[in-house]
Amino acid sequence: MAETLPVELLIPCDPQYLSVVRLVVAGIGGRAGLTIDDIDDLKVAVSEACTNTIDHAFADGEGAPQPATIMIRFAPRQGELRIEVEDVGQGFDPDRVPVRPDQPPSLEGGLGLYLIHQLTDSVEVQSAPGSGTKVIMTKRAAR
Amino acid sequence: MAETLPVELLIPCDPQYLSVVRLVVAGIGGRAGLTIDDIDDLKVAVSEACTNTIDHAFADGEGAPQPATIMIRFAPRQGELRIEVEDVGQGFDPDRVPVRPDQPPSLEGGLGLYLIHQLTDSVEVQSAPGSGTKVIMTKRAAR
Amino acid sequence: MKVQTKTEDDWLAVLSVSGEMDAFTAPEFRNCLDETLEKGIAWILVDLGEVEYIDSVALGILIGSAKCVTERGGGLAVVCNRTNVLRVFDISGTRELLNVCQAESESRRLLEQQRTATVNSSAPEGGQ
Amino acid sequence: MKVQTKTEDDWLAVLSVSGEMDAFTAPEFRNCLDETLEKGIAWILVDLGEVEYIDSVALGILIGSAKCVTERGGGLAVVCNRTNVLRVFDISGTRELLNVCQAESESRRLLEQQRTATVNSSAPEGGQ
Ligand SMILES: Nc1ncnc2c1ncn2[C@@H]1O[C@H](COP(=O)(O)OP(=O)(O)O)[C@@H](O)[C@H]1O
Ligand SMILES: Nc1ncnc2c1ncn2[C@@H]1O[C@H](COP(=O)(O)OP(=O)(O)O)[C@@H](O)[C@H]1O
Repeated sequence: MAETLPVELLIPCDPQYLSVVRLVVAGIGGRAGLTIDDIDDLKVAVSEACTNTIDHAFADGEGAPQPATIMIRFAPRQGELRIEVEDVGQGFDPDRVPVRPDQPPSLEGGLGLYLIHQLTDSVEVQSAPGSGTKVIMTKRAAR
Repeated sequence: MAETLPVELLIPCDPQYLSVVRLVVAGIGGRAGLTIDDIDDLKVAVSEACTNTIDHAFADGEGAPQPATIMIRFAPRQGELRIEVEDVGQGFDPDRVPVRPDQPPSLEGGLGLYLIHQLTDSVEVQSAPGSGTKVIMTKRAAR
Repeated sequence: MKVQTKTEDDWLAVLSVSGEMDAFTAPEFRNCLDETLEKGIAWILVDLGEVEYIDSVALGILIGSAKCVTERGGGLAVVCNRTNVLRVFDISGTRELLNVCQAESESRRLLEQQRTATVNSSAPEGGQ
Repeated sequence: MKVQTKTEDDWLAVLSVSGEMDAFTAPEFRNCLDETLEKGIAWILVDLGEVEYIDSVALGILIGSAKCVTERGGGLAVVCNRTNVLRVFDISGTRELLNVCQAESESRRLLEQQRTATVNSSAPEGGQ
């Protein structure tokens, strides 16, 4: 009973399923003991990561595998919920889109990763051109 | 645009995730144009199929793969929602547990498959001893 | 799912359930019932007014509970007026067995009548 | 998400939004705004009182809308009092830019003031 198996959700790269993803965030966040406020934060963070996949991962259809999907993995643990959003799209160099945690970015774009950083307790972006993207977010339950 | 890709949800064989499955049924059923009543029916039907996997698929731990999970696949189509609940457990012979659509079974058990038949528009049970189980349910949107 | 228990007039327990009653949560209902039985009360009104969902596991637990209280000389009635929940009672053909009523007053009256009948029949010569 | 548009006093349009405003639904808000602009109205009060969720795409569309109405000599203010939605405005630093107020009366007054100021400054010699 030390660790629970993750719940996995696979959706097409289509914004109409973002609301379904948020329902699952709410359901599993509740089971993991997160507060309503924490769940609200996670809903935005996870949606942003999914929207990034939809907008950027298969940008011009090139390199898009058949079919283009988003994999979201929910791993509730002792006192925290870890969520991974993964795609096998074109990837990017995370060092070239640095997020400054201290100030909001220009409003012309680039808000997504900033919100993800602000709304979770820890974020890791694993990506490289040509090899897909995985965003790993953790939210800890307040005690 | 003829057909949408399915949404897939993978949960551990654990009743605590049944409510998450129902949230997804509600979210996708809404997008597929089902009424609230139809969605309520589907919630019960899908929960019953998942509960069967939890109760019977890996009954005595034998043959249980590591890890034991339930795969739920949601395929919204023109005017209907098709949901598959699949496990790689021990399976059973569907002919030996016949469901009589005309009358409720004894109340000592055996209610699950009966409810699934009553609450959906069509059901197919693919199973055989030793080779896992797949229950395919379809609910059509009323017009 | 949550269950609240309230004892009335020393003979009746009202178990008010809210939320979803499924394979994960329904066993908790059975625990609450058993606590009530341990106090010597076997007349049970199960108020499902705030229950949004039940499935076959919940049904099974309600049926088991009804049998159990009957064996102890008591009775059980269910209050429910949500269409989707009533539908599960109807399809499974358990509405009569579980004394499902749509109004609380109705199920209360039903249990009172059953109790009067039981008391009268079990004490025929002690009758006043 | 749903949007209801109501025109008031020939100069102000109130766009009342409900539901979730995300990458799927927010473009529909922009459509409603464009319809209003086509009618020649460029003062917009966006009532998010019934909105449970917004994300960066919705923010981007609100910011684009604000720019657009300003270019046409109008203005935009947002009404919102849900904590989780306000939080997204705060973190993104867009509360001022979008004239976010917690009470409708406040945002209405704000737009009226801006309009008076605009009318006065754009017609300095026609002043009475
Ligand atoms: N899943 C992804 N696949 C490819 N590129 C991505 C992905 N996620 C983010 N990026 C890159 O990182 C940049 C910054 O993302 P973000 O902060 O969300 O802002 P925005 O989406 O508004 O550009 C994007 O413009 C894109 O180049
Ligand atoms: N996923 C499954 N894996 C193995 N056996 C199953 C599965 N689903 C159903 N069964 C078999 O079919 C029988 C009837 O199922 P059901 O109608 O749901 O009633 P119950 O679960 O109350 O027995 C079960 O007792 C079990 O033997």
